[in-house]
Amino acid sequence: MATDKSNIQLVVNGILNENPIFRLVLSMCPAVGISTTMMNGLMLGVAVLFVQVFSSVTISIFKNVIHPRIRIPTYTLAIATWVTVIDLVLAAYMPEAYAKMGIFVKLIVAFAIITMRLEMFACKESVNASFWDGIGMGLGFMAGMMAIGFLRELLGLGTLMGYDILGFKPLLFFVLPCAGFFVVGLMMAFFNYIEIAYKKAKRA
Amino acid sequence: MRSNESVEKIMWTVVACLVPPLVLSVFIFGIQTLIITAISVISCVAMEAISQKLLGRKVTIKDGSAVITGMLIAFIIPPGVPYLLPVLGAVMAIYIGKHLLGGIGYNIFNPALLARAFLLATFPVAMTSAWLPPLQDSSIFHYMGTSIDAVSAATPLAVLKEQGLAAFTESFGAAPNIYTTFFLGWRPGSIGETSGLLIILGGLYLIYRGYITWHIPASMLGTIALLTWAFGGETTFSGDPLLAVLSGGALLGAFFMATDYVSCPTNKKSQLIYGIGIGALTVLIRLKGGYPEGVCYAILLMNPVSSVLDSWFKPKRFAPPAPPKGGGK
Amino acid sequence: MKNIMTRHFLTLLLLFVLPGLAQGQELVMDKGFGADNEIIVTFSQAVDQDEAANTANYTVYEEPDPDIRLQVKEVILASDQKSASLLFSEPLNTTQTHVVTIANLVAPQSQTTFSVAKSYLGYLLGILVSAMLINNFVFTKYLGLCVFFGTSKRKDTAKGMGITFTIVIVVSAIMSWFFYQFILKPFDLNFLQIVIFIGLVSLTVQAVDTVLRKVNPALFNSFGVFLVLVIANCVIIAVPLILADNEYNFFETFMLSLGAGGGFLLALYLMSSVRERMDLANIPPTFKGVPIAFIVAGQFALAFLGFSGLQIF
Amino acid sequence: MKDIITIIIRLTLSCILAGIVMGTTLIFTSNAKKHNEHANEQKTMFGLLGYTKDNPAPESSAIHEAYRYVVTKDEALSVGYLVPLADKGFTFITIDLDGNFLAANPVDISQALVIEEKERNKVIGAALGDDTSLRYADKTIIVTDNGQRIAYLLPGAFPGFKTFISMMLALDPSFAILGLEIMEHEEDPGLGGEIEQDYFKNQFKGKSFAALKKLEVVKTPIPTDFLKALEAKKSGMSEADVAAIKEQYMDKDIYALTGATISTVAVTNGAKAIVKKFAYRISILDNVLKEQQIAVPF
Repeated sequence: MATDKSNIQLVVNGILNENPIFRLVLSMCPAVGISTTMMNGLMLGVAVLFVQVFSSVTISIFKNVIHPRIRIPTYTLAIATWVTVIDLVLAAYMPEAYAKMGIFVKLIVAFAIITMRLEMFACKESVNASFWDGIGMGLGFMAGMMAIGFLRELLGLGTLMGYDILGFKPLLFFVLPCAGFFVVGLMMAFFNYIEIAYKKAKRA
Repeated sequence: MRSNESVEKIMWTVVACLVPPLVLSVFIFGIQTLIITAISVISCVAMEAISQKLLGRKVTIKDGSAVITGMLIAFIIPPGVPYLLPVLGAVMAIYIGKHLLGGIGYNIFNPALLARAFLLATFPVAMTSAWLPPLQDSSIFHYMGTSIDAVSAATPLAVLKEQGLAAFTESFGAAPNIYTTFFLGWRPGSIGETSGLLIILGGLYLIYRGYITWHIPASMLGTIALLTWAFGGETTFSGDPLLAVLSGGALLGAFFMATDYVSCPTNKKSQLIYGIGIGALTVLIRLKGGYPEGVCYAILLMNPVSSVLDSWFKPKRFAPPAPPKGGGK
Repeated sequence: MKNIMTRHFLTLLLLFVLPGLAQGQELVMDKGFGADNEIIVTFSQAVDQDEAANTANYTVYEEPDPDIRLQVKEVILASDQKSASLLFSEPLNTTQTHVVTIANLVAPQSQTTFSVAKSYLGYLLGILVSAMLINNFVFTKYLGLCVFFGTSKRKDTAKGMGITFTIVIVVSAIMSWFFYQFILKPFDLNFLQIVIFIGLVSLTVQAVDTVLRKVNPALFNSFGVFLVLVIANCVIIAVPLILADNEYNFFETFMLSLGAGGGFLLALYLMSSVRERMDLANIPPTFKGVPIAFIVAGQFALAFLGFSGLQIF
Repeated sequence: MKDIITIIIRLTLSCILAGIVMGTTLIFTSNAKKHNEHANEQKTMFGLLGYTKDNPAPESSAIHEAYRYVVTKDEALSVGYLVPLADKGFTFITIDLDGNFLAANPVDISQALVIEEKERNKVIGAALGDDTSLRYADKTIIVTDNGQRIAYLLPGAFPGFKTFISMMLALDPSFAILGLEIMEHEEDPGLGGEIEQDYFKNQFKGKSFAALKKLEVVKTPIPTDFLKALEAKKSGMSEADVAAIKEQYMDKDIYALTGATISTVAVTNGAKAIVKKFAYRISILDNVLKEQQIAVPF
């Protein structure tokens, strides 16, 4: 049962309709934990994008030889392998960014979004479609993380990507860890509001 | 809640009980306490109206509940803070703490305390250093227009925590004298928490009218006194229980915040446990924690426990049929 | 390998058996930190007044720095000559073990050496309380949120999930510790951490599943559904990673995992009772469901800030 | 049964595949990691000494490392230093707890391998014999210019508000602080996390050993002119002004970070303890080197 969506549709789907953070409500831990700056969001987004794309493609390639009874362990193994790879690479080549993200890079292995995409998409679809779906999901995650990071960095530190924008620090609260909950909650409500308004407008 | 009188009347009585400490605070710290309280009350009432309009509910600012929240926010912040703080506190307390959760009667945490925790996290400097020494002979306009850094004083609990008992006695007077000073309220501290006498009088009046019961204040203050006596001194059983009750926000918290109808348990037995929990957490944070005062966080931490307590001690005859066991979901 | 095992066994013995036996025979009966620049020693017999008060007889150092002697300013002997208070010219760093040697105390040319440290049991309890409250994994470390929001709708579900999770995390963390200590570290296979730990977690879940199904089917019926969810909880993989990072020993590992599980159970239970109450409330439609759960979790996190900086032991 | 066999075969195969992928990555990255870590450390070191890309360290300067160990032999403790010799090679000097020289054992290790703890432990163990046990304590980096000491670099770690704070201190030969860099910490962002900001770190710059010993933390806010001087990079203050203002505050205590007194005190006391211990140790080591006429390049 191949998907009838084009590559672009798959990517857009991942970013908007099935955004992992705001729509599927998966992988919330990093969204709250390390979204204090846009840079952090971008970095972890890149790591997740890498893991998602590579494990999607891997599973899609081997989908016919994976025994159905050991499906989940195989997925886990594939994800863990690619997480190890990105972990080693980041530790070697970008030690500073790696230190900022701390334990969260390794925790990608337990992100529900990746396993879910493998189970729902990659194990049924072609390599090409899985690749684009992986890109979409990864970009969707990255976009979500960066959106939260944008708000928190701008409101908390008055900077964006490390550059001083406002010149002062409006509300320290937003970079404090507990603010992550409020920002994510309010952003979700905001998207719900848009959706409801959109539906109303459509009906009218 | 149990009384037959209208909610509105109860609320305005509580407001009336909060007025004497406010008036006294003007004479202790100067006129700006009145300004901060006014800003706080006005922004809370305005926020209440705005939230109710935004969420399409009936505007009920006349019932006085927002006025109480506003007064309490002002009462638990230092007297020298910038005027912006109570406004932000009002947004947190009324919009996020109360109306998003369903409005009056549905808030889980005490809105005023939530505002204080939020302000303390956001403005750690102002909230921990804007304490003022009590006015002695100067006029109530003494602190207007002066830079706060120049006059700030440490609160008794902060001195006790960071510098020890010797420095404490030195800065606040010798033993017999100190109790009267603290009882009357002539000490640095938050705007409305300093005068033990007026707060106790107000609280006792509320108990006399049956608006609150004695269970929470008694068990909370008792626990604070007992635990401070046991662990608060250099050696075991040498702490000063009376001072522990009189300092910080213990009395204000016990009579006016821990007893908040919505966020405290309804059952007598659970109220006693609730009070003991608050007292124990207060002493834990005061003695071992990162903050000199723990009443605010102790009440916040016990707020969500209140519904758990109520469900544990539910009177049998009101118990709904047990949910079907097994299956998990 | 065997050495390490024996050492752990001995520590266990020391912890629980020896304190009772050792007393009465040793000269030093009790010792501990007093005020911030004080060590208090209690002797089993009266000691010589002059020798005990002579600061030159004392050598004190922190265990990792044996060459740096700490200056004893004054020794105050109690009137019964059985307990002494050593005052130092500078505050002591009580996180370190201090080694004290007293010369000439019982007889000329004799030496009495003992070490003073904060109680190890207290330290272990500290790890437990820290993982449970001060650094609660949900409210201050922001881990395990997917499962947290997913299973905190009903109290029964929350209890089931919390208990299952605690059992699995304790078992898997202990297994991970053994693997890390005896396989990954000696053979330089640290880069396999992620694969091995996640594998061990799946294995534990499978094992608990099988055992529970056979031994107690009723319990399995109520907890079985949560077992799959446990794997998707990042706390369960974070704990082994943390203990590998910090080189925790066996007891510390046990306490950390117990604290993590207990903290998760606590957070889940409180959240679920709050959410059950919120069912009755009139929540704005845009906030219904997950957004309001986030807002409430944020309020919990604000309240949990009260624990920050707490040092109990 | 057949099912189980295929499952086992396939699982084994996938494990082998995964192993190959991870192993290859490890081989490719491990060297780069080591190199980057080393380069990072070097960059921090030079940064602390005031050398940048445009202002590189002079050719005549050199970096020497001395590694300190705690040695246990027959239940007696002593301190050991692995130091380079002026004419090639290394020697391991053991000194008893009172600062008296015990022994100097030549150690056979190359300059490239000495930075790896495992290699070091192996060769020192071989040189001392089986009946001693070793514990690596810390290292000191000594920077020389034409054979004259110009700075010491001391890495150290101590407990902060949340977890350990690790930092590197640069001292001049009279133990005055040249600079301080926070390497790792997990303090709260916006509060204790501010310890990594220039305005905090620069407060320590230029404090003499005598001033450092008495250094306290005060809870008043930083005066604005001092803050500007501390953040000279940001505020663009002229160097002369900066020097004048800094001179004015030279004997002052450390101003606590707002809302993070505990972190501030931790860093201040940590720096104090590191420098005090080091000053004591280096004087003993120097004495022993002089007495025994061991020629070292620093």
